[in-house]
Amino acid sequence: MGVGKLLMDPLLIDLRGDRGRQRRETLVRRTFLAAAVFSVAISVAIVVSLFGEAGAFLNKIDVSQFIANGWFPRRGRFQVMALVAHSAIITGVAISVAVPLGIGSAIYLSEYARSGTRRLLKPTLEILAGVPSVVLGVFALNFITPQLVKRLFSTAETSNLLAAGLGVGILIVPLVASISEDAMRAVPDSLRQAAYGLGAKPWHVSLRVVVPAALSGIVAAIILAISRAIGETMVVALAAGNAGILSVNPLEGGITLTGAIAALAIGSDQVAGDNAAFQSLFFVGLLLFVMTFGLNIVSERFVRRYRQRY
Amino acid sequence: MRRTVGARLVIFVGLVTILAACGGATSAGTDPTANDLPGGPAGSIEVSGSSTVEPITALVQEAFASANPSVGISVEGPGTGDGFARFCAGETSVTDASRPIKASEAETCSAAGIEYVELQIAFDGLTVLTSPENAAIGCLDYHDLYALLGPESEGFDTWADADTLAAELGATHAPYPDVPMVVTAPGEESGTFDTFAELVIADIAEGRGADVTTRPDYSPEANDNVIVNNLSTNPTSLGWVGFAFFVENADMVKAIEIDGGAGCVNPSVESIADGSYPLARPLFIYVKTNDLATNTALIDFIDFYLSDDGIANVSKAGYVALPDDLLNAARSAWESASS
Amino acid sequence: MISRTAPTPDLVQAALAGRRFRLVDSLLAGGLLLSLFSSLLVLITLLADTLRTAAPVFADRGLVFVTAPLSADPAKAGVLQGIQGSLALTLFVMLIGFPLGVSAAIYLEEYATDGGFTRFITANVRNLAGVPSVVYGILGLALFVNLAGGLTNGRTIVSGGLTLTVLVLPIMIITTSEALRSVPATVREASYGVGATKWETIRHHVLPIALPTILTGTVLTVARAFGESAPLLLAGALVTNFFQPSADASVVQLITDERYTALPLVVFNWARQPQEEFVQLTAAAVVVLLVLLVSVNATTILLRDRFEMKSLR
Amino acid sequence: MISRMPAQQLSVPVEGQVGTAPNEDEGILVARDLTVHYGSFPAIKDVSMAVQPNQITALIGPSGCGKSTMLRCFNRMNDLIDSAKVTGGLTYHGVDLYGPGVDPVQVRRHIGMVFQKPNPFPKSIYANIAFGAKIAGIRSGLDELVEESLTKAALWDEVKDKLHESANALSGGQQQRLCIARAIATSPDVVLMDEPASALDPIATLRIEELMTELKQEYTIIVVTHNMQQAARVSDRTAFFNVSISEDGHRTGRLVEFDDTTTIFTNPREKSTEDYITGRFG
Repeated sequence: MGVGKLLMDPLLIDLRGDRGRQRRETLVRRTFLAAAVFSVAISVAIVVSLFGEAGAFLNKIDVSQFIANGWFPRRGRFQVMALVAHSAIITGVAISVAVPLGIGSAIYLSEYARSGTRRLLKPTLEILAGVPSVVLGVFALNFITPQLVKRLFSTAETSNLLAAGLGVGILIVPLVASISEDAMRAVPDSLRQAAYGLGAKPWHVSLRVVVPAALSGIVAAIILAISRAIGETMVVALAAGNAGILSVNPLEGGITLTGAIAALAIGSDQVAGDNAAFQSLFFVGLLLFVMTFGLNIVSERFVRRYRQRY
Repeated sequence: MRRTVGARLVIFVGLVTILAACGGATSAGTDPTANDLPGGPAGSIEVSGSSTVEPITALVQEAFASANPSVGISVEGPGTGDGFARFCAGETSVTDASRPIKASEAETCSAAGIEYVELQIAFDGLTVLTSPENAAIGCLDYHDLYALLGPESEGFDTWADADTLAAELGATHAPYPDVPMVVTAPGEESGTFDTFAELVIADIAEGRGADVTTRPDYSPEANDNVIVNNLSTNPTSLGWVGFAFFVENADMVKAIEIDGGAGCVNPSVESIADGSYPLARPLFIYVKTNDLATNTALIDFIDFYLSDDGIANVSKAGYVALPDDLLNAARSAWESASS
Repeated sequence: MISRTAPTPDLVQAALAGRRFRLVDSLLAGGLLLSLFSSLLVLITLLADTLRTAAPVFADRGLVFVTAPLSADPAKAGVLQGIQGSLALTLFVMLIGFPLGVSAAIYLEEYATDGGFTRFITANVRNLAGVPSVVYGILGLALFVNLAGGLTNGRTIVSGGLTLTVLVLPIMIITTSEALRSVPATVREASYGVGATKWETIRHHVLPIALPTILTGTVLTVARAFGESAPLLLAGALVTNFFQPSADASVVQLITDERYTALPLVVFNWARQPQEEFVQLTAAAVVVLLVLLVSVNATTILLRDRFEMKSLR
Repeated sequence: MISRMPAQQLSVPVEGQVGTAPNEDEGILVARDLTVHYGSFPAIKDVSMAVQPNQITALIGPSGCGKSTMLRCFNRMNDLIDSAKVTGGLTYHGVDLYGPGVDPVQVRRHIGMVFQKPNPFPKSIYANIAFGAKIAGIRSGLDELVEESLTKAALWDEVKDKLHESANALSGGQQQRLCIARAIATSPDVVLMDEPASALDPIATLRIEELMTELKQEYTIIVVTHNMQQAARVSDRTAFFNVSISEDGHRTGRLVEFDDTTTIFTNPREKSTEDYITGRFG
């Protein structure tokens, strides 16, 4: 075996790699990259499609309208404040239902439930999370309003913010519960042991150790729930009514940000192109986008805080 | 046993496809080649427009469709105004209307080169309603209605708030009781709203330089049921719905008689058909005539609509059928347009 | 030096005794359990009320209700087009959204280095997942119905399907990413150790392990798309009592030429109908919607169990 | 005088007793045929031993021998595991710890615990120490309690200027001393330590060991350790546990030998003890 033979050692050739194999790697990599970039394209598309028409809308109308005279897009009256107020009321009702129920469920599941109970009760929340919002809309309209709201408050209108808020609240209970539970389960067992080792009772451990340690996750859950409640459409479109006059009475109906979009979509002004009513849809959409986007970022920050710690 | 990821994915997607097919996917029973075969009339018909007329047209379409499965048909009812907008943009070939086309809409149509024929198919009456418990109000005239519901009544929370305006207008039934007034009525996208504005508000409003519209501060509802519900639960409520819907719920609400200048008239099939009830309106369909030469399905469809079998759906949907002279007028208008 | 000695046993006994019934603990546990049960109660009420209201429809008409087309006549109305439309939309989401979502997740988890760009995309995806669905509807209207109307033919299933695809994509990416992240690094190292390339490692080792989780996440996402209605209101689905696609239309024409609706929109439309009969029909349509969703979810669980048995763990 | 926990009332200072030969039936904590099942399998079986006051008792043995399980019996931490079942006798000052009328919560206030990994609550240093007092309903004298406890744990000088900063900012060794301070702040009678130095570097370990020696003046300490040198250095008595593996793979621990530490390390009775301490297995 001579020197030349050694230089032709197959090992050396192998180290240079197989061209086809390399090319395939590059191709695969680029395909996946393209898919990832597509997601950015979507958000750009959302922002562009919203901003364009929303800008045209702002150019066309007098911004002072935003604070008075009601939301009547077909009359050229755009009191965005009324939409925001109604959304806020519904969100408030929803949160005051979902936060105690959701966090209570989460504490129970994470701290108290034995595995059997857990196996039985956790799917309840998962099923509830899978119920489409239009179904809860029907439930709010055909059950919550007549059987609950109207029985408690005889003066309530058939379409009312309270029933819609309750419906949205039910819808976001599983969200609050699951994120809070995640956060509580992320609290290391060593902390619970430490507390028990100091002679703590179960309620000390859950409320004084676990909940404070999981607080940033729970806050994230609440913020996300607010964002979800603001963005919920179908329950509101079915149960909250279309009244454009600003009303702070939850027993009256009122149109919300999402409700306004749905109302304009159903009465298909869409085709009408450049009139202000059609364009207001984009402006309201932009408002929703900005609000929920902001809340999501804040919530994400809280989630990261508890993820980093443990 | 080893399977690659790819194979697993194929199985996965395949299973879901089967699941989709089991539920009766849209492709069920169709064959691409069937398209070329001669058969009944083929083509597609898109109808939009008034939500009031939609039930009639939907029933007619259904009856027509069962005999003509090759025709693709869709009906929707966003409202008369929105319907004309789509019609004049060339997106639909028929539009339902609970009022005649407006001049501005006609302009849009002609600018877009859309030609059409207007066919009256039925009557509907607007019924102004209150709770059966509201004994104080039995009859109202146009001035009353304007004072209570017109554009200048924005902010009136009680019936008595309208007293001054009513007196100024010379309304017959003022002053009104000093009780809360809660108004529930169809929303602005609906033809019933337009008709109310046109029939009740327009003349007085134009005379006073006000907009032809109602007060905005009421509860607008898309669902007539909700309107009736709200009206029946509040003893001093006020609102209006289409006559057809009032008939179905006559036990829950009270119709207010209307004085159009010739005394108070109660809404009924008879008073609407003979023209004595003032708040009655004709219902129309508008058919785009540009396409008639190419779209034979459209001709067949309108032929069917105006036939005895088709027009019978007017009563079925709860509206007031046309007297013979008006029906014949519509039929001959269609005949001249389609031949 | 001082030491301690054992005190008398009864003194110790007294010191160690606690109250057998701890009020605060019992109250808290009871309250928490109650909050969990109230969710159960709501769910039971919802189902019971829906079933009770829907019962007459199924009693009178049985499964004909499912196979009958939409109708303005409550006595004849069925949900056929709704089911067809929903399944077609779902298929769209699966065929486009699934590969796209998985690909993007593979890039982010396996290829991308942890730089500013990757972090930007990841944050972007997370935030997109929280954007209200109705906003995606506006996007669908502006982009797929109006702007690209020439390609999608406006208000067709193509527009609706693309809108839903875009809606679920972020969720698909997140669930897939989490599945990939849960694959232990040792698996990858072992594969590289025997000379496999990145793609070979992913294809033969990472994906097979992550697949059950990915599929679970995927079908839950698809189920969400199945029940979604707000974006379709804007993306051109019909909210109507009657429509019929041409019986002669080819599959391609059905997708690109004909109008469409979806089951949740049938529910929405019927809930707004004034006639009393439609209250029952709405409940019946809700029942059909929930049954279909449950079967989609049950399929997931079956699939996952099948794959899990074969995978490494 | 700082506020006292109820446990303190138990300790009556008495002269004498130190240095007397321990009787296997007498001690502050006495186990008789103690068996712990996880599910249907015994994790430790038939352990009998007596722990003497103001001594450091070390539990050693190979991994899986049940020394931690044994430790957790002493303050009923095993109650937190649903499947755990304790049988046999375990008395504390002659009172059956698992007897009726004994509240595990109260037990843990008398018998404190320090864990393998430092586990401070994600709160301030001050809040960590004050936690035990707060849940016992004590509201006054907390500042003194915190200072005294931290001083006893030899941590005061290092943290006195940052009492209200997060405990997570401390080093691992400091965190563990904080956990010890937290445990002694409830004025326990006995302190259980589960491999308290295993997660620490040698220097921090040394400090913990010094601390243990100081603390035994006031407390009875039981320590689990896998580090034989540590056991030899700090403990007065040592218990050696060994594990047997059943045919179906379940590990059961048994107490092999329990004697003065010097005896165990220089002149063990059992062969397996000798094998273990000379490093032949484990």
